[in-house]
Amino acid sequence: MKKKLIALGVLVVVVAVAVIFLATGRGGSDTIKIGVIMSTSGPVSHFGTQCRDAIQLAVDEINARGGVLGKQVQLIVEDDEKNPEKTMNALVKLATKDKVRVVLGALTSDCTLAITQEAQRRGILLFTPTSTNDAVTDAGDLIFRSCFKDSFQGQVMAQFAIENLNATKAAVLYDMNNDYSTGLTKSFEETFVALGGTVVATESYAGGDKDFNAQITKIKAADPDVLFLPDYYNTVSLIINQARNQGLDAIMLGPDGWDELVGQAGEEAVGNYFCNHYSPDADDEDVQEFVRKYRERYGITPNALAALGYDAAYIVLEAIERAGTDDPQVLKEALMETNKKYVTGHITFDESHNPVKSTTILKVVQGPDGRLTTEYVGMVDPE
Amino acid sequence: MTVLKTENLSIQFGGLMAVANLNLDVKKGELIGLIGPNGAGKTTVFNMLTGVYKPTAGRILVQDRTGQLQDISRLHPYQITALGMARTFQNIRLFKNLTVLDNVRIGNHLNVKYNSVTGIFRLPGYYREQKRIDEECRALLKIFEIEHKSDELAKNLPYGEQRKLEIVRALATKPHILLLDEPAAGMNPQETLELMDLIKYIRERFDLTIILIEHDMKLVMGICERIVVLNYGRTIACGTPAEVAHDPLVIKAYLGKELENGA
Amino acid sequence: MLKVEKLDVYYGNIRALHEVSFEVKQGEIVTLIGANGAGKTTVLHAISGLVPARSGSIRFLDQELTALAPHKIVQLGLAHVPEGRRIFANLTVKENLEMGAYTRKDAKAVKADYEQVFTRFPRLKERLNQMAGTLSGGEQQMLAIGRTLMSRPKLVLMDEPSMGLAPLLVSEIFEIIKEINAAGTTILLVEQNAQMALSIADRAYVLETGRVVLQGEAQALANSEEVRKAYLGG
Amino acid sequence: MAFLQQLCQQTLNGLSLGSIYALLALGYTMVYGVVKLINFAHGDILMVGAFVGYFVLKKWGITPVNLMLSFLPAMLFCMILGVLIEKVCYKPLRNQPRINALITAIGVSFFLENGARVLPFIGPNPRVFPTLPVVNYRLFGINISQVQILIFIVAIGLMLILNYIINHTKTGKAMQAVSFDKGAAALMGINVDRIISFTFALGSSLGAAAGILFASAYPQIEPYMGIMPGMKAFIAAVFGGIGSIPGAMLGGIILGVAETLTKGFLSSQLADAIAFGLLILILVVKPSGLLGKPMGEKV
Amino acid sequence: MSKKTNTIASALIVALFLILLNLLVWFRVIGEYTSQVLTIAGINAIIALGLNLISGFTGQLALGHAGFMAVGAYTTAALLMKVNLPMALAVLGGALMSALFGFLIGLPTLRLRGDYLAIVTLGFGEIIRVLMINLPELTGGPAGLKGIPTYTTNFAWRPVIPFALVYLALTLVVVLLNNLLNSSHGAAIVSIREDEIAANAMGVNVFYYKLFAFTLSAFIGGLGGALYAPFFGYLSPNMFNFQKSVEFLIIVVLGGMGNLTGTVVAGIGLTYLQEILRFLKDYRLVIYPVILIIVMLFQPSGIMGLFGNKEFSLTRLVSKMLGEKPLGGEESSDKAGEVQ
Repeated sequence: MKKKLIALGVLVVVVAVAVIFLATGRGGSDTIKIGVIMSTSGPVSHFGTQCRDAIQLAVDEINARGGVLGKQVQLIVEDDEKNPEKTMNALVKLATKDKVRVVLGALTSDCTLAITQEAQRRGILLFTPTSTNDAVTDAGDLIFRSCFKDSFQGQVMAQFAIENLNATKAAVLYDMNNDYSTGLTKSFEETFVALGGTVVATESYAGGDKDFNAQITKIKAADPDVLFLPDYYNTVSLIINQARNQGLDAIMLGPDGWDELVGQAGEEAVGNYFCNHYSPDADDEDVQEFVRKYRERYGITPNALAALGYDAAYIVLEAIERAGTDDPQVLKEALMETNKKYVTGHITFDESHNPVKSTTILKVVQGPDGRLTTEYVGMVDPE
Repeated sequence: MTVLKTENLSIQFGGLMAVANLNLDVKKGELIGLIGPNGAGKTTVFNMLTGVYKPTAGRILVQDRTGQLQDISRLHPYQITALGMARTFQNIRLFKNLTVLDNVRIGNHLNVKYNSVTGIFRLPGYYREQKRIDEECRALLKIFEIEHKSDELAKNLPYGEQRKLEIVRALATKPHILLLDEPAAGMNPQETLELMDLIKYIRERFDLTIILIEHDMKLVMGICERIVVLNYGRTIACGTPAEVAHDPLVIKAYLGKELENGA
Repeated sequence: MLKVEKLDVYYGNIRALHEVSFEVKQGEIVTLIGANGAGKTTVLHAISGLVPARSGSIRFLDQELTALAPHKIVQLGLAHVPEGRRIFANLTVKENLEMGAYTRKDAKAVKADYEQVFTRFPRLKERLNQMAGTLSGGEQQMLAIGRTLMSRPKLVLMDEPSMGLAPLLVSEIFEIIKEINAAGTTILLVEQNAQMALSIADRAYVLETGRVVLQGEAQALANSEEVRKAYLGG
Repeated sequence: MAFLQQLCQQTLNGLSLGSIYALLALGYTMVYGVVKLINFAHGDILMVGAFVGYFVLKKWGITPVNLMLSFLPAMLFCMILGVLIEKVCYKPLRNQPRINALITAIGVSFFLENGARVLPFIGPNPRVFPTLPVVNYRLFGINISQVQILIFIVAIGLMLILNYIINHTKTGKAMQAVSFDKGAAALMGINVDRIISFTFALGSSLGAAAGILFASAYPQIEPYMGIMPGMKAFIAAVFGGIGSIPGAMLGGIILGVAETLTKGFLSSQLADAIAFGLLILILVVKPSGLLGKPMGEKV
Repeated sequence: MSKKTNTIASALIVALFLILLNLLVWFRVIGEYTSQVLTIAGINAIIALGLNLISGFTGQLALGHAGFMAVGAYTTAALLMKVNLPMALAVLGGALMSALFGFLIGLPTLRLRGDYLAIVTLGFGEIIRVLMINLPELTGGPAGLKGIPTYTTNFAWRPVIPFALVYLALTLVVVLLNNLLNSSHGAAIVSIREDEIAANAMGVNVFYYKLFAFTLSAFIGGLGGALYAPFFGYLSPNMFNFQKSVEFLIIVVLGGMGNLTGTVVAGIGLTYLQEILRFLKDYRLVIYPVILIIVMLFQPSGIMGLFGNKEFSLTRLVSKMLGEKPLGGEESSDKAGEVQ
């Protein structure tokens, strides 16, 4: 009986705390509320937390300078666990409980795709920093993003492989559970074949896998000139490591997900290429400023998703300032007028609300101090 | 008329011959006792008869509902029950968390005349049939004087009543052969006496052939017409209670050989 | 040596024992007899701590057992040969014996005890490294007893040692029980083979539906009409 | 020839992956043997072990000797953690339906993963596990790396030690006795609770070792890293016949090889589906797993 | 006679309650966020009821119910998008397809016992998920399938219609399951859980009833998924992973194995709890399992164990209120809406 009372007591306390939090969670009208939906727990939480932290950093900076339209900006962050259902719940909560009109998020394309239609219907401006799936901005005129589309990067790298590296045979190793990876694979393969190359091997793994030896052995047998690895740096560093251990000598290519690779991989990564809009090692002043501030506050080097989040916050808040309101119908026009250099490059928006920004192709090299770094190879502008 | 017949029925577990060459010929309406020391293979015989174990050799023939003898040695337990042979268990196997009435209703399950769709949607006929089942089950419980406990959970019944409930449940399958595995175990002498009467009564009332395993010799000797004695899986004696009780092999098996010297 | 008083045991709501009281004195063989389901095994389980007593007391060498865990009870010198033998079929004969000596720290004496068990059960020595599960029924029973002896018990509880054994083996086992007793170990024997049990016991208690209904000298009970009736229905 | 070479290479890859699965599967199977619980939190023990190894190696610096030494603190830490989890979360439920302990185990698993995620010194970001410089050996055209050699040595070594503990020590034999028949074991004077704790300790320390091996082979660690190998090892344990120790070893190795060969020669997209399909097929044909004993019910 | 009136009275109460609840949603007394969460909660409860049928009532542990949900959801989506079937038929089709899967999976595997069955169902759940990922024409691959036609395009009706449909379906599932379990066939199913050998000896075709329960369980799981697809409008294979299956199992165990009321209460309560805990931010998923463990440790028989594991019965309540003698627990029309 006593045990039951204790258990009951714990539950009561939890609920009571919940109620108190909910009651005090309301902000005043002298603030501008921005909703954020991020995967801060679950399998991609390391990306989600960095992106969220970067957004928070941007907002704090803006608030320190006096905020937007003379008001302080208040962020209301909801976790989606990388679960489309939770993403939807978060969106509806932000829209109806917190009466937010602008939402930054979500992190991954599946979560974002789950809510684009709903956001459009509710008249909420949804700005995703990181969802690259081509279809994300199809849902309507209130959906924006600040990252590349899958198809763009796939095309760029396929083109680069054929034109600059004279490759004829390509292989792809991708994460079949991840739409970012499958989307890039599709566009890379299509472009590569269209330009006269052959895809000699397409292998996959399931997100979370750590062992790729089987696929690499198979790819090695197909003897490709280039190997396209459309995934984030953490997985890619494992793949490159295992590939080089097996003696696979194909040149490896990757998308912007590789950006922190130089911090994770060993020297076996040297000589590979990827396209990026951001590199923490870039000489660019804005980039260095951002990296410094982020490091100062959170103690780690921000990755590309953090940079994208940081930019997204700035783009949206500056547009609000320009529009003089956070009314999505007005704000969307202001956003279309964006034309400025941010951490991840100079950004304007095309008519379908995708950013028009050039991508840089970088080569992984060993720096003079022995550490890995990147070398600028060329710039590709969107058509 | 033979209703149950086994021909050289044998079963082997690992290297152990648990039952060897058992030949039974049970006539309609008989009440047969199957006795023998612990581990003699009595329950194993029941398990083969009811399809729980598949015999390694031999045949089992049982009269089905049409009166034909049918080989059942390869049938599943539920099919054998459907033919009209039901049983109770040595270590009571009631549906403990269900009510007494539900236990009996499950026994009655084979006689339910509506299908599951009717049950789900409570189509016409459901209530009528449900009422009939209910009445039949309660009537059976009444015979064993546990009707007033219909709505109690089976696990809350005292031991003796649990044994009775097992018999009621088996009767609900409407068998013509009933196998009782130690029906009086755990009962006091008074209860055992009552049980003897009940067993005799239901045999008449439901026109049953009964085989029972029992340790309580009072009960076995008191009601059985014929007794089969097993030891180490072999039949060592078969006959009337009086014959068996004086069979030296049986006395030796049962009371130990010391008795030979003593008696 | 062992004194059980007004022991009540319940399984769920079912009362298995009704105020069972009995006593075992140093050096005796005492037997509990009765039909299946009478509660004999339950008594032994309650003494060894395998089932909890609802009320009553069990005192062994002036120590109350009812609140002790089974492994503590073994350490007091009370061992139990369970019904159905329950040897560890996945271990070898030797390892089974080792388990019997689990609580003991005196390696030398244990070694000596192995030898003693082997002299008593030469067949176990032959099958020392065989998996216990492959032994015959009689050998398993011997192993079960031998295993128990390895703990150097002062009192052994034996549950149906004759079960499922051929007559020749049964008498062999009973001889061994007598020998063990003669060597100074007290024995509480539960047996359905009443005559056999009474023939070696000093005293006996008859259980019926969880109650002690009869008690007395084994010899007297063996010749009593009541016991004969209870078993043969005569 | 090339095919044969590739087959050998893939098999070798599979063996090293399978060895890790086997180590982890042992934890599942031993715990299942004594308490009939599928300890869902076992995969997360691997994660904890890897993190302990990480912090230790960060402090000591990575050398071959330190790498070997790092197993000790990791195994010790997880040993304590495993016993603690058992005492707090599973023991009170031992007399409840098994499904309850299963749910608790899932709860513990969530707690460990998310707890590690919010701990300030761990956090969600993946970290690079310190590794020794890669050395590759070539034999008949087949690559073998020194990490793979390390995996084989440690896995085989630990399995030999485990084998010794289980078959040649009193406690190990008591463990077998308890898993066979708790009541009879108690009658021998075996403290069943202590043996169960011992089993958790043993299983968890093997899990920790698997964690360091896993992290050395795939040098990246994060709070959710245990889910996937945990799931695979669990399947391996069932595959081999849950409760059977040699079964777990065999199951782990076979699963590793089968997985690698499927990815290498059939389809990497459907590898998991094929692995599961194979498992189901085997269970349908042999319901108690490869080396498991059929559980008959006494009537 | 009075039994009949009680049943009618309870049916009326249920109907009134559902209407009232929907009015509350319509007038936004129950906000959109709440109704959104409650709709998902209702669907979770439906699927958990299906799982409870096979695991709680039949005693066969199944760990792959997210797979059935996926089959139901994708089939409905495909029927709506590729075949242009009317909504009602598409939902029914989804549930039936899932039942077919259940039948085909159960046929070879239901002879397995306990943990082995659990792992086999887990395996099938994963196989279904992997297949979904590899059928992009049908499922949109890992990026998911968007643009599934919703129940209504009228914005004002959007929170109301799915809510009403889901709770209507939940009520039906509860009532019909309750009917089944109180019929002789239901008793046969439960007898398998209690003692398979005895059930067999009583003439219960154990395998047939296991398969029946498993197929019906898959049907209900598929129904949940089928209702989900047009409500949510978006599906991705990773939504139906092992963790989702575990979520259903947690609902069943926490509610009490073999208790319909408990499943409904826990299904709605747990789904809601996860949302309530949002204020905990990053710590939410640390606290949630702690609550889970505490409940298991201190209330192992589930929440309905607090009430002696009895089913909530509206008819009993009604007859009590009318001052009649209780009729016993036979007729129990459990109602879902009561709970939140």
